[in-house]
Amino acid sequence: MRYMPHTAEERVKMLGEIGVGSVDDLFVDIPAEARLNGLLDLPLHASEMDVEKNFRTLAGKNLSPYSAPCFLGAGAYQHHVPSVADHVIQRSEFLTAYTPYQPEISQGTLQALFEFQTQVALITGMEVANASMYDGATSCAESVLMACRVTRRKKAILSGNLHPHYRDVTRTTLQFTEFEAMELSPVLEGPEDFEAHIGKDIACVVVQNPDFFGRVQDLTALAEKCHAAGALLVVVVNEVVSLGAMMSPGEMGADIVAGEGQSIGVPLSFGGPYVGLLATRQKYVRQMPGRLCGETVDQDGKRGFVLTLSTREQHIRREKATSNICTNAGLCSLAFTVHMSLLGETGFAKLAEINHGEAVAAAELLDALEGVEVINDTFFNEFTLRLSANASDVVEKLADKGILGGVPVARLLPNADVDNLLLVAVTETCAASDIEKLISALKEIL
Amino acid sequence: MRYMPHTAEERVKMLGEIGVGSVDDLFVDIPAEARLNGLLDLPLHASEMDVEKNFRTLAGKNLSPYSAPCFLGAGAYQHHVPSVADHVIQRSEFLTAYTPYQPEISQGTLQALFEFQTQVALITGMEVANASMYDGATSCAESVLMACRVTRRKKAILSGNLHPHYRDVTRTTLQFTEFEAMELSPVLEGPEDFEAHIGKDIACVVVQNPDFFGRVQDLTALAEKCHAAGALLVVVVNEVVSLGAMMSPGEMGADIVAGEGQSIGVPLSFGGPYVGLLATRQKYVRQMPGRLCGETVDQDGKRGFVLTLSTREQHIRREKATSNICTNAGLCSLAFTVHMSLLGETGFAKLAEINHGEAVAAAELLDALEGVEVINDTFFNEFTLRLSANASDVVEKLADKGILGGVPVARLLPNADVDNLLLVAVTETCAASDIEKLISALKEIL
Amino acid sequence: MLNNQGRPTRPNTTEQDNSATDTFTGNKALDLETPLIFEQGVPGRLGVDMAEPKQVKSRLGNTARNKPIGLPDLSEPQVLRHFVRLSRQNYSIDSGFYPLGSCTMKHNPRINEKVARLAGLGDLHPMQPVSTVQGALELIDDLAHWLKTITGMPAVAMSPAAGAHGELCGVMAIRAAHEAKGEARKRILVPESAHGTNPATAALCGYKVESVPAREDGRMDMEAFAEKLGPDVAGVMLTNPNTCGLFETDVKKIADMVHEVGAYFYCDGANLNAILGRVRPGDLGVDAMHINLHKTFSTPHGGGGPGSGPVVLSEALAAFAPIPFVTHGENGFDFVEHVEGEASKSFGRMKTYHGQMGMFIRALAYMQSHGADGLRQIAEDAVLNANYIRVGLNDMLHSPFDGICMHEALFDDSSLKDTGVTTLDLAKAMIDEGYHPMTMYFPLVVHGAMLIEPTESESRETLDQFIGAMRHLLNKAHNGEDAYFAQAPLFAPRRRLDETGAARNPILRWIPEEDSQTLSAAS
Amino acid sequence: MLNNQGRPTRPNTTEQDNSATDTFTGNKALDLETPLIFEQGVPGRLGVDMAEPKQVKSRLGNTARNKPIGLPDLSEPQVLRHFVRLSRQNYSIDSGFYPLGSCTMKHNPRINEKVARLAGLGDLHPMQPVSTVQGALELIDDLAHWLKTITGMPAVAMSPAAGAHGELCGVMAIRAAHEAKGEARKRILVPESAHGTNPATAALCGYKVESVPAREDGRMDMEAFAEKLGPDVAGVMLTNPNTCGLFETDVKKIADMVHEVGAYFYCDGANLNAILGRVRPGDLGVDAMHINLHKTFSTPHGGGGPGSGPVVLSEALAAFAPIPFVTHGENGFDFVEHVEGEASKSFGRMKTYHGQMGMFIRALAYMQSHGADGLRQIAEDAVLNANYIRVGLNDMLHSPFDGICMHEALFDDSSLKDTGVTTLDLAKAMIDEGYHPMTMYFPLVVHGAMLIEPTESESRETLDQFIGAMRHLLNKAHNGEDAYFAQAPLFAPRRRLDETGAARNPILRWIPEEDSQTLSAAS
Ligand SMILES: Cc1ncc(COP(=O)(O)O)c(C=O)c1O
Ligand SMILES: Cc1ncc(COP(=O)(O)O)c(C=O)c1O
Repeated sequence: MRYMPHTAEERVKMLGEIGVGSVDDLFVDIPAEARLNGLLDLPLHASEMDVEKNFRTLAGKNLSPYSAPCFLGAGAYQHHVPSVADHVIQRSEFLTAYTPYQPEISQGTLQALFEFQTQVALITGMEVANASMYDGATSCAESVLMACRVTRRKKAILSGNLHPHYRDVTRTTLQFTEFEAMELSPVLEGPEDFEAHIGKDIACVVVQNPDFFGRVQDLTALAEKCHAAGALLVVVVNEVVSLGAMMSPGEMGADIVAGEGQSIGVPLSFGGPYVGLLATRQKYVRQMPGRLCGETVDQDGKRGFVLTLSTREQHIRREKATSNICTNAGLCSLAFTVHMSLLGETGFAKLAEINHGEAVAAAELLDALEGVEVINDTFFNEFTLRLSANASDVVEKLADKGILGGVPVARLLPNADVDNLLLVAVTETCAASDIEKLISALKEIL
Repeated sequence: MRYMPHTAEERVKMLGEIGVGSVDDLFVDIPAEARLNGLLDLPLHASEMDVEKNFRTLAGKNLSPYSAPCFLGAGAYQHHVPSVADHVIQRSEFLTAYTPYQPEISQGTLQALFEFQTQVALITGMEVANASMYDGATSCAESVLMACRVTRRKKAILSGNLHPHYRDVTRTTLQFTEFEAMELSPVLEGPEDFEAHIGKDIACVVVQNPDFFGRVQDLTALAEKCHAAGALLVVVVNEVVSLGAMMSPGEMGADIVAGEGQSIGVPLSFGGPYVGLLATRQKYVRQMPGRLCGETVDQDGKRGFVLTLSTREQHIRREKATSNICTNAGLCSLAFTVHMSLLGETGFAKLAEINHGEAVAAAELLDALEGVEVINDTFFNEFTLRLSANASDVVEKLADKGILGGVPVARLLPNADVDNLLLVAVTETCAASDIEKLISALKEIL
Repeated sequence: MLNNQGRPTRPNTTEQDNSATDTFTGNKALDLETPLIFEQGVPGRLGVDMAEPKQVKSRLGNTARNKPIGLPDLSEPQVLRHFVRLSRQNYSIDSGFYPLGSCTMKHNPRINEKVARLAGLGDLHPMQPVSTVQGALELIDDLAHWLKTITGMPAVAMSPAAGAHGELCGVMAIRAAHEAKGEARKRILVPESAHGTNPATAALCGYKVESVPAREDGRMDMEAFAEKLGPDVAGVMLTNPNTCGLFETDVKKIADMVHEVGAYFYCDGANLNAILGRVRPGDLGVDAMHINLHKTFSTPHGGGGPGSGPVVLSEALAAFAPIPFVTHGENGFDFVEHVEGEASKSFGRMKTYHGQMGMFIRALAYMQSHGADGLRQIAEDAVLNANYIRVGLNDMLHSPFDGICMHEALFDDSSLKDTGVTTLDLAKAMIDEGYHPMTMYFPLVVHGAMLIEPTESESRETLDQFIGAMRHLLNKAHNGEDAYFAQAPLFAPRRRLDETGAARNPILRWIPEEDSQTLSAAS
Repeated sequence: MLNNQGRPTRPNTTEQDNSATDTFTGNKALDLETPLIFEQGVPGRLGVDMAEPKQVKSRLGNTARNKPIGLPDLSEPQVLRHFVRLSRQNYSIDSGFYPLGSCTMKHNPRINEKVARLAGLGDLHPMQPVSTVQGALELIDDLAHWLKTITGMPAVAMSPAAGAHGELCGVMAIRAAHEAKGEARKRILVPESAHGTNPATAALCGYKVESVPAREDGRMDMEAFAEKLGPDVAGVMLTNPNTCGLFETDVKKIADMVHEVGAYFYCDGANLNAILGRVRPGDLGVDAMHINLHKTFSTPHGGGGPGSGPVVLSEALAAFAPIPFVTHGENGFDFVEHVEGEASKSFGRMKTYHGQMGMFIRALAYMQSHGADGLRQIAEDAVLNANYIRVGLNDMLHSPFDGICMHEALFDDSSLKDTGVTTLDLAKAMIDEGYHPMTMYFPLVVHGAMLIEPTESESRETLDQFIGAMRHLLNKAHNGEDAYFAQAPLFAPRRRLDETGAARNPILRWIPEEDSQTLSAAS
């Protein structure tokens, strides 16, 4: 096997040096009755060439969004990832390093993490950010736990327009803890009413912006209400590109921002791996979950970086840790950092502007179609259509035409009365011809 | 533009430091009447995303041999290139370095070249090899020039079964020199008759093995005849994988080996860049064209490598140089070195054995078809079919079925009477199902 | 692995005259410095070209941004060079031997990177209609089959994102199973030697963690265990092979005892590499075990992640698995995405989407490459290599536990006693020799622990050179050259860093000169 | 660029006590050594898995191999680590500033690497039926259009493999044109400052090379030129901008004079970067010019190649262009592959197939990325940067020629006189500062030449730091610190190497211990 260097002869020699007669002697601690003698019932080893063919065959059974007009969003967005980002993450020294436990020979990873933390803090308008969580939903759940720790309260209010999967994950994460989630119902029109619920027992309110249906709102008033009640405002952002055009959650008064960073640098990859963002105020940093990278100096006085404040973490604090997270989204956060570095202030703003422009133009064209109505008053690059037919059926028919037309709301909210609602995202990757194809297909179908 | 760092403001500042008023002042040496004032009549700059789309569109207009059964050879062969090879050549430090003129910070390139030279010498059975030529055909032409210098004779005999393009390139290269090529006619059956031509004026005989039609032969007797007449034997190998199964040219008595190294590590890429191999005896090394890397030590006594014997080369010897070559096939030779290192003795032999086995099995199946005859007595992984119909027509019909069925001999030898001959190469990349597809398509067509 | 037990985190600053070897730029030939990206921008530089935005009437309502963010503008070549330079300051498996115990730093094949990027795989959207992702679902189903077969378990939950997340999945399933039976158990037993994620996970599931001590031979103390076990115990979390690199010889007995009291057996599968194809956890009575695809199945660690931690489950726990999961429907593969129907007992959802698909692809490619024969060979060579190191060093370094080890060799620092050299010092000297140090100060049950996991990827020459270098350093330590260790590393991009200072006055982000005072005041 | 004029090629071995800083392994943290691949093999190791060969009756006749080749067997991780370690011993553009004059070491975009590897481009076989490669032919045709438009020339030969190969193409076309007219001219005029490939090429085409001296201002001496020009001159090979980094102000006059005597004007286009979009060679009277796609259009140098050297041709020479070339046929694009019909005057074939397609793809992606506006900006910024360096250094380094330069700044070593420091020494000290040195000792017309080409990719900060470092070193030189230079480089993977020894006793390959005596005896 190409990945293992020993020859049969070498193995014999090495066993000799160890002082055992056969390889079986190395496995004597395994209870005899459980030992496997034959091989597992699986195929034998395969050549690289054959493995590659297998995966090409599997890939051939999918419709690639690269070759189809793609309007899918609902928390994951197709964006152009600059080739430099993918090149950098394939550098051996980034790709095949572990967590930077030995800072003297891990400054590459560490400095990049420090830059990531800074970028996340800047775009969210927060003071500090950690070195990543698994994804947006887990970051949301961890934010709620953190808010409960900070406030020493036990109840979180989840907006009805929070991405349903984020709600699911938060509920799942909280279910066996002492904390509890109050889940509001989705609101299609008008503002949600939080006021009634924000009492002295509330640790935080979790609200998504743009929300699940694509709407954007100024959360300043909500933040004030939260703070007045001693609660924190947790803002979820799952399309981070929106932050290039919008006021930051920090500006609106957020205390914690839980984000999905996939849009910047990370390929769609059927849902993972992505990169969870978690940012907050400096004063809450010791309640933060996850790794943190900090600046320091070395013995010669040179600036350098280390993992720090690890007394919050499981490997030091064990059952008293702020979270059990260990491995996080390392390489995805690097891809994020590289892409964001390429964009810069100017590029990030422009990317957002393009996304908004394309989406507004597409929304106008779609809204003009018969049987199609844009229900959003506001949006960034994604909006919700009310169709004259079942959205799932329409999506299937579009797929038959090689178009990925959107995400039926009912796929994520199966028990709400939303069968005709379709989420449509329009990013910089949608060409004019893609939109034309969608429109003419919809004309045929509806 | 993303590749250029200066802002308009910085440009103004820099012009100020230089002491000129405008950028036009930097171009005053250009005759005024020739200066371009407007822009060239070409499109404006494009985003990376759009550029990528353009090339995907172009790629979509071709039939990829990766998705079609492919039996094309005639000097370029589809082989599986291990992913490690492509990864290594994309390492920044290999990809974006120049020729290793500063050895202290170029040991990576230099040691790899030394390894390349050694590998080429080993597989060809020669004493030394250079650091690469452009491709097989230019290496062949340079070998003839070299043989003329070594022997101080002026005439080269080119086998009729030398790849027609190699003959073309050699003829073209020699045409304005004092040297001359005697070109024999292709011989489809039986041995070529060189004896009659090898006289005291002959610098070298150039013969290809496996030859253009795929046949293999022991050249030992020919080598002896050449040497008896004071001529050199130049052996051309354009399917280097054959050297894993065959006696090396060196063993047969070759004085110079000119090879095409594409089969090892280098993608087909529509004909280039490839990597020319040139190997010879140590005693001829000072007549060799191209770069050479040699071993030495540094100031601390550590082993290191440098470019050496450059007094043969144009940058030192100018019009008296052994060749005008400067830039060679650097990165392709690295890919070759990596792939060959992965193969090793065992793998290289096995790869050759697989190729031979697949080709023999396919030849038997094809030979059994009506209207198809394998004309080769011997071959390695490529053979010639005589079809009952025009080979170019058959190839077009196969292409319509998505099969790349072979190379019509007449495409390369248009004026010979070979319209029904088809070159078919079978490598390890041809699956059993590919051969089945070819066979059943041929049954339909013929 | 990192721990601060007995580990000095603030270097002694040495006075040195570096002027002779200092350069103007601070670079040293190929050791190239790069400032923070924020220190390299010039407003208006561009790293990405884009078409001009459409001019439209904004639909952002009153949320449009009106302040700058503060990101630096750079050109593409600047950004590329910055990150290439940074990368060169890292050690990696590709550069050398990385025997970081418990982390299984094995070869990361490049073909896996290639296939993960194929069009039709790497670019799939998670919410595509299932009719358009049949190949993706088949792939997940294939991988599940391999994982179940390898572990001898009937079910697997694919979505957990890493080992710790897998633990959470497993312990949640355990708690859900108890609750389904109307039981409210309170305690989880965890051996002392366990990884920190184990107790942290149990706590997250509302359990009280009870620590079980180790026996003299490095295995769990069965008496103490029996004592702590009882009807209010929900489960045990046992790592096997354990973090001392030893197989828990009583594992079957443990399983039986656990089941007897109606509890479940969670196995931390971080060390699965050692037993691939030699024993199936399912045959040992395990109820749930996470598999670190980023260890055993070589998906790259990427400087800390991403990982993937599928959890195999016993019949008893299978019904509680999280959504979503792949099923075989009428029209091919299908997805169960909600807690209803087939998934009505599911304890819920753990991730935004379906799991770490990018890691699934790599892991499956890795498994296919090895096959049943190669997988078994992995375990054999991993254990062979660890024992080879063990015997190569155990006359100079003390093994706290006797006999054959599994995939990693554990030493303590008793042989360094009185040398003035600590485990940390030794590790830093190893850096100078061109190695990534072993895991230090973990597991906690051993003083000054050094946990060396060579993996099956390493050649005998590499092991020999490593053993030679270690012996050389140990000789130095015994020869009173502690000063040599105190100053190490000398050749790395940075000397020892002030970790205490970093934690005492945390600087967690870059701040523009003008603002830095404001923010540090706020903190 | 490399030359040995006045350049010591054998270092003075210094006696040094390295024991304090030596390691057991020879590694120094991230500076990792790796033996030759031949020293790492163990017979039977496998780096590539393959299916078992079919058992067939051999058709190899009597040629089957019966001796081992001598290649080493290694596993994949060993090979990968070997080459990763090697790579880390290289400097590169991605790592830092690489102002190697005449080589145009600019940013190499990664998107170009990506598109060159697309299925349907990177994997095309050169002998596919033309009906199956219409996209490929369109791509070549597109690129030809860009090249012709940029240069203002009516035709282009795409197949040459590099600059020197392009020269060969151009001069062969010139000779073919003369022969078609029945003329047998004998001489080619080449300025003294020309690159070595120019005279070497002329010689390969059977011409006598005559050198034309430079004027005081660094341009070709027009009087000497007029004197040498005559009816037996086949052509002139002029580099413009020339290798001193100067535009040949008399270029139009030169063209006229050349044409007047019935000769042709070959322009070495290595320095095209300086004039992109500012002037078209076609408007200067050029008859043939090669374009180094691997310089001007950024296809990566790859440690010495591959390159690509398309040659633009005037009407007078177009008919003699080599085969093959793309034409527009009835059914789309077509190929002319033989010297007949449309190509009946072609001087022949230069390469096995159609040219360096992989480089065409990259170059076209690069051009599309820049567009007409970006191409012009390239020239402007390249020239701006060179002049910025020129004025940043010319109070400390002597410019042999006054005034504005084009894309590169040339200095001689007169300001180092009496310092004991040579151009070479300075270059080696630059290595320690983290730079790739400039081109040294070329062009030959300048003593101890230093040719600095920053390219347009570099930021002002990089230039400023470089200028600062150079001034720092020059100050050191003037302060009598020649010993500092003599020992440089100190920090590179190797100190100065013994080039004289290498050439005197050439060791050009690895030889197994047992055989080494036999072979060195044979040499
Ligand atoms: C024994 C053990 N358990 C659990 C974990 C946690 O795994 P992860 O980092 O993937 O969350 C680790 C990782 O270091 C480990 O070594
Ligand atoms: C001025 C000049 N002409 C010609 C060449 C030769 O080009 P190539 O190396 O591509 O053959 C070079 C390359 O260094 C050069 O600088």
